[in-house]
Amino acid sequence: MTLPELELAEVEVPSVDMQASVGGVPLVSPVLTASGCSAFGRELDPFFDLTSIGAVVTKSVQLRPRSGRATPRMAETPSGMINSIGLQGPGIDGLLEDELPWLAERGVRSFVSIAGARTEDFAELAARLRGAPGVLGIEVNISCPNVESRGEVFACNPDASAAVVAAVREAADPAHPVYAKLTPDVTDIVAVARACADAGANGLSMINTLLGLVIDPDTMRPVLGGVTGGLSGPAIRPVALRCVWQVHAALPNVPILGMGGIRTGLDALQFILAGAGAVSVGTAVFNDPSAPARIHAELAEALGERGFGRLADAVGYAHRAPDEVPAGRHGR
Amino acid sequence: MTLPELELAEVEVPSVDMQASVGGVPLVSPVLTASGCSAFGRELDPFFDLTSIGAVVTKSVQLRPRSGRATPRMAETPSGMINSIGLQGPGIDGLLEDELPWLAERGVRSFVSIAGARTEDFAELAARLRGAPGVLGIEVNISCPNVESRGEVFACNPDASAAVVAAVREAADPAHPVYAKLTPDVTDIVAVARACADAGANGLSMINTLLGLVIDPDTMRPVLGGVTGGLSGPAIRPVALRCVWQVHAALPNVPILGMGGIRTGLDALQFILAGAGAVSVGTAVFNDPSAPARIHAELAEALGERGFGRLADAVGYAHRAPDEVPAGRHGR
Amino acid sequence: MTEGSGTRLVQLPSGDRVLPPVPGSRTEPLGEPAPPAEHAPVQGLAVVVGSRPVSAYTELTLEAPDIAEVAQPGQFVAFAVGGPTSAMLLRRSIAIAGVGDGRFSVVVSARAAGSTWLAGLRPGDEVDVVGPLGRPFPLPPPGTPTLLVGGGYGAAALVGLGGLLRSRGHEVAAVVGAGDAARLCSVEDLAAVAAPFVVTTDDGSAGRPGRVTGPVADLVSGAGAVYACGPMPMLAAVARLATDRGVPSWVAVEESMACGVGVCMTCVLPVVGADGRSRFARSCVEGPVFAGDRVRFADVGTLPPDLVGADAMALPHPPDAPALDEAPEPEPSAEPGADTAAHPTAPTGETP
Amino acid sequence: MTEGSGTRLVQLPSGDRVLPPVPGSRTEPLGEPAPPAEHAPVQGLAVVVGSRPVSAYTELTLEAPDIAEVAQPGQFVAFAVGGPTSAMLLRRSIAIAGVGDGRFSVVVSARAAGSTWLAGLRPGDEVDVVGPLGRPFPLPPPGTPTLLVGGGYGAAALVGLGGLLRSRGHEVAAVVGAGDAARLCSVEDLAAVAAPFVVTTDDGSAGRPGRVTGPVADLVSGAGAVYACGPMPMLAAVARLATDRGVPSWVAVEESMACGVGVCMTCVLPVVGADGRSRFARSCVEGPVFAGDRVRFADVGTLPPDLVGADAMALPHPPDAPALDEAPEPEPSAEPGADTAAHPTAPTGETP
Ligand SMILES: Cc1cc2nc3c(=O)[nH]c(=O)nc-3n(C[C@H](O)[C@H](O)[C@H](O)COP(=O)(O)OP(=O)(O)OC[C@H]3O[C@@H](n4cnc5c(N)ncnc54)[C@H](O)[C@@H]3O)c2cc1C
Ligand SMILES: Cc1cc2nc3c(=O)[nH]c(=O)nc-3n(C[C@H](O)[C@H](O)[C@H](O)COP(=O)(O)OP(=O)(O)OC[C@H]3O[C@@H](n4cnc5c(N)ncnc54)[C@H](O)[C@@H]3O)c2cc1C
Ligand SMILES: Cc1cc2nc3c(=O)[nH]c(=O)nc-3n(C[C@H](O)[C@H](O)[C@H](O)COP(=O)(O)O)c2cc1C
Ligand SMILES: Cc1cc2nc3c(=O)[nH]c(=O)nc-3n(C[C@H](O)[C@H](O)[C@H](O)COP(=O)(O)O)c2cc1C
Ligand code: FES
Ligand code: FES
Repeated sequence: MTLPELELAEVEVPSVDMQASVGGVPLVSPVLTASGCSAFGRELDPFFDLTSIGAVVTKSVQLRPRSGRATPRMAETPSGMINSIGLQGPGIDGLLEDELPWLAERGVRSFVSIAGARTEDFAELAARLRGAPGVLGIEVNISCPNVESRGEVFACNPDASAAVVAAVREAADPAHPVYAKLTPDVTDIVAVARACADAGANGLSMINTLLGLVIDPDTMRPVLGGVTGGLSGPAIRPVALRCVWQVHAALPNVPILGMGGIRTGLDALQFILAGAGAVSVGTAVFNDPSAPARIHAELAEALGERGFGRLADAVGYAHRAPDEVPAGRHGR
Repeated sequence: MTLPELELAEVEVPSVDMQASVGGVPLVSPVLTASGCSAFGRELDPFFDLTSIGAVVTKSVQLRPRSGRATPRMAETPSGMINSIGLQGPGIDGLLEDELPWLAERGVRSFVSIAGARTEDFAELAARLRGAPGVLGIEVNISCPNVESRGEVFACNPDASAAVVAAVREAADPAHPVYAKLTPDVTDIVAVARACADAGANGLSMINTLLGLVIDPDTMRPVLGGVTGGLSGPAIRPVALRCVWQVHAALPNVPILGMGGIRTGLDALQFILAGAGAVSVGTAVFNDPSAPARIHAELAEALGERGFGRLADAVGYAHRAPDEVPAGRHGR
Repeated sequence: MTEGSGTRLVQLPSGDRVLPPVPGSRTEPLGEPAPPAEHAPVQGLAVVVGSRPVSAYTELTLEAPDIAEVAQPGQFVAFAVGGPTSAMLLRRSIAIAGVGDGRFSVVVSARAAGSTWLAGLRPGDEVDVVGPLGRPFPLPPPGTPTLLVGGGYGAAALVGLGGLLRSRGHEVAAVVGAGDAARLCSVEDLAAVAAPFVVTTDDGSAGRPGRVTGPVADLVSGAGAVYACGPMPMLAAVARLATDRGVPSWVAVEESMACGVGVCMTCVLPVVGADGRSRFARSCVEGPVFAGDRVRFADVGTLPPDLVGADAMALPHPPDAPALDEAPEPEPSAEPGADTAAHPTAPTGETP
Repeated sequence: MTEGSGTRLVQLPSGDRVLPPVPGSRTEPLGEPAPPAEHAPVQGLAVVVGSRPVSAYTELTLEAPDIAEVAQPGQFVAFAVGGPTSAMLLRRSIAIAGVGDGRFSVVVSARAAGSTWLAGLRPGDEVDVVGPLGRPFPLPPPGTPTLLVGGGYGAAALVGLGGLLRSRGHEVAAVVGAGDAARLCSVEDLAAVAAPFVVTTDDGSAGRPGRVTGPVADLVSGAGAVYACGPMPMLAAVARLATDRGVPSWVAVEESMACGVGVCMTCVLPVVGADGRSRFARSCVEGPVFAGDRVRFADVGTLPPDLVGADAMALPHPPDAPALDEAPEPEPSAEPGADTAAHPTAPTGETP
């Protein structure tokens, strides 16, 4: 039986070139996981093909293994959640011995998130990652308290952020792009972004969670053992988009890995249009463990429907004045 | 017919003393409206008794009438919305001639929000409100760009905030408590809060909206005419609670009018427990025009169920160590 | 069924709500601002008692005597959507299509998530509704021949009006149009009260091919009052045809609404007031019915510099401030997107 | 109905999943960590085919062959809740109570909004479900007499196990308890497979007055393996009774879960590992079934200083940093709430 012509035409989806990159390193997909929301990738293996996404961004790792905080570690909030895990993890040794090899064997690319309490911690972690198999690059989680500055969060201070980025850039494998991950909890995110870019960051990941608090109406105390926690999920998406928009407007040549509340392909599209070259899917994975693969497919379809032949043509598109773009079809 | 004893006992609701205050001025209820979310009160008259709530916080008024921005002025977001109205309003003359008399005639108390582009604008507005009927106090919306500082928002700068507060405190009727309304979009909200308190603020209103952005997937441009807008609604509640918590912890004697995503009595309770002496209901009014009255009733019930005899005993309760409070019943 | 049972509508007193005869002069607007409704809105749970597909739409019938018994043609209701755990905070405004027996009906076009949820309600479901909202269509002086023009589901909002006009002895003509046959609405109900009655579709799949403006141009001269509901470009065209011929028109506009009750200021459009000056008027409480020649259709979505208070929106310095609600508007002439670099600057002024 | 149709459960291979005989020594834990399930979880839409009240709960039966045909007793599923426009992002974990004919059943206790939504599902509704999740109850060596202990709706999670144990020739005793008669669950299903079978209620409204621990203390010595599911204090008491008598026990714990699949680290509790060292173990993928004497019940909700990696949580300086996920823990000994003054400090250091 042959399908009639019309039906064939109807199912024809314009094929979109979805190649993306992080700091020059090519990715098969612009969709990545978000640090801390996919552990080290393994547990998502039953739900989708991990090699089909851009990379697994691994849970932020520190030099030593960490137990993490006492429970409760989370509370659901309207269209979001707050968490206070405390960076539970195996430390860099465990990462190098158990987690990265598992990913590399399967051809899954990893983008390794590192965290520390001192500038030197970050540098040491970056150095340890030199030559690690399957590692595509490094995301520097600077939303950590700096013990040398009375616990002030690195990312709240442009100078402290720049110092970490410079140290990591110097210590890291030159082939590993270094992305600084910014917090939205600042008066001027562009200032922090600029400091990181000037210090040698190859790109910026944004945003980390917003500091939040939930009080349990029964115990009448903060729900979280850690009192405050990080707010994530669709609730924060407008804030994340605003940060991406501002930073792309100010620093149009700095690549951005956008994240914060992405749940669908159209959400991802908003980040791309605002200036992100790739996106991370975080909390949505808890709702839908196959979200990264689904979002890749939905984004490809959305781009095709809008006449884009290449993902790259859509990056930052919302900033262009209407007369800068040809009517009808966009991109080439 | 006489009801059996047991049933009478079952329906007995402990009556809670709901008296609250703003800067020493007593309120019949700790529940107020939020500026810009109830216009000047009139339109809510069909839905609940406006005299039953603490006060109507009026839309921020400036010296001159303002048209507001071009549409679109809003976009719905997950569990929230962003808006960019542009402070459409009648100016101080219109407020004094048409709006305040209407409220005062009906015995509705107003808490007047003022906004300006220069420190002197705020002072002039405060002076104009001297002797205005039914005015309980003044909320100073310092989330406005300061034209003398290249459009930097006053509330982003502790010194600029303090200057406005000091000028308003000096110009205003001494009987009018002056509340400074803070933005959460700062690295250190405690620093701004402290500057305002030191400058003579009788209290702090927190929080204003978070700066956000939404891109329309069809037009592929920002939805709002004003590009960015303010994010409000339950989505931001954890951020608002965190701000109230931090400021109350640092400045336990400064009264707080808490707001940000309050939709139910239990939401309001969280703010009270975190340190707010009264609360404002904003975006929830769009969903439920009788929300302020409903939330008052729900809050009273929630306090009673938890053994509080007075609202005042619950203020900041979540900060107290478990052994500071008697087991079983709380407060007197 | 409840459609077109206009006889159950509360009869309007013939006092100040009926407009004076058309002055004929075109230097000042032909229509006064529409007066407010007679009854304040109420809020409550309505029970869905009927749901049926009507071409591309869904017609819902709801039991809500408090609303049904006081609603006037042209008014609307606002539904909370998504149930108790919904992420959608804002109400959806829907025109009242018919009333009777303590019930009212609406015609819902399922677009995005909220209207799709509404259209999926089943008999027995309860839904939180506020209404009746907005200003009704003002009625013409006795004996005035009338023309109704409906586009898409907008035609539904004219059904109650048509019945009421007929019951008061008016001649009623009607033109109903849509993009295609599937998006025509309330054809039978309006055909029952209107003559002549013309149907148009853009693609010719039903009735006359083309837009409503063709038949409207033919019929408008015979009318003493025109009433229209439909997409904005249609309203603009119909109002213009009427005004050009000195016929007063009433249009029910559809602006994006956050609250529906007048407190949020999201639903505005530039309208010429009774004093001749233009203001951003709230379409929920000052509309949705406006005199057709008072709405500045060409300026919708912009900030016309002659608006009352537009002068206060300009910044003395180039705008580099956040586009907060609290921020002044950039120069009205500025390109949209001109404040793309907007961001709160840091206290220490690190940014150039 | 699907309850107790344990014969449809995939038969377990008798290889490494069956535990070695109890060593009897109490210096090391009696139970090995529970091995993982045989089948990976899947995600999809399940159709509700039945809903009925069961005392204070709701039993739902769902059509989902992919899950029903591979689930093992002790496993659970995670439901997305609230429909497509829900403000609730996180899944709700519910134990599988029975399987058969491509269907599985669950017993839902309606608490807050999400579980209430679940309990309100009607036949014909579709719900997004992930499963089967977690590690199943390890089976005892052939011939071992067993004791099942269920508290509240936790008893439902033991029904499949009871049937399987019986079909493999084990003696099965059971104690089922609850606060009151209305909160008893799965009594008939367990009575059908267990003897002796004892019911307790705290208030004496059904069965023996008092807690399950009384009958458990009597029965545990005759058992070679104890299986328990219910509230944490019950699990702690049952595990203790078993361990004190040298009987291995398996408890299915209930910790607050955000993802249910092992990626978020919210569901942890302190558990003694195979190497004798304690770690925060994820109850969704390393549990929910743990050896009863490996769970450090007394330390749940705290950060025991001897946990692997607990040393890395202490800050060299007093904690004044935000309690972000990213922030180090205050000294483990610090009072909860000790970082109440936590806030991000400004770049310019305005705060003291
Ligand atoms: C006075 C009036 C009468 C209306 N009558 C009808 C009717 O009879 N039948 C019908 O199908 N539709 C009617 N509409 C349009 C209807 O309100 C929108 O289509 C609907 O709100 C869109 O909801 P959504 O969830 O699909 O879209 P979304 O885009 O998700 O809505 C998001 C938000 O924007 C608002 N919004 C978006 N579009 C509109 C719009 N066109 N008008 C008002 N608010 C909007 C919504 O209320 C909501 O607050 C009317 C609108 C108005 C103002
Ligand atoms: C392995 C396992 C099996 C379970 N089996 C059953 C069962 O058979 N029947 C039953 O009625 N309940 C069961 N529960 C408990 C059930 O998951 C919670 O009662 C439910 O998630 C609460 O949802 P809510 O919307 O009422 O509460 P909320 O407090 O609004 O839930 C908010 C968030 O916290 C999580 N959460 C809250 N309480 C719990 C909890 N006790 N366990 C896990 N997550 C929680 C929710 O999943 C959600 O992510 C089980 C839990 C686990 C971990
Ligand atoms: C449970 C949880 C744990 C997280 N852990 C980390 C982490 O270890 N490192 C990090 O940089 N970000 C971490 N994040 C932040 C996310 O990577 C992401 O930046 C944020 O959640 C916003 O994206 P989302 O809304 O898609 O989740 C975590 C978020 C969540 C919810
Ligand atoms: C449509 C809209 C208009 C607002 N206008 C003002 C305003 O004029 N002045 C002001 O201080 N805050 C204004 N706000 C902020 C609210 O008063 C409130 O601080 C904020 O919305 C958070 O509370 P909510 O989540 O309860 O709405 C406005 C908010 C909204 C949604
Ligand atoms: S919709 Fe809120 S004022 Fe009109
Ligand atoms: S619930 Fe996410 S790791 Fe267990």
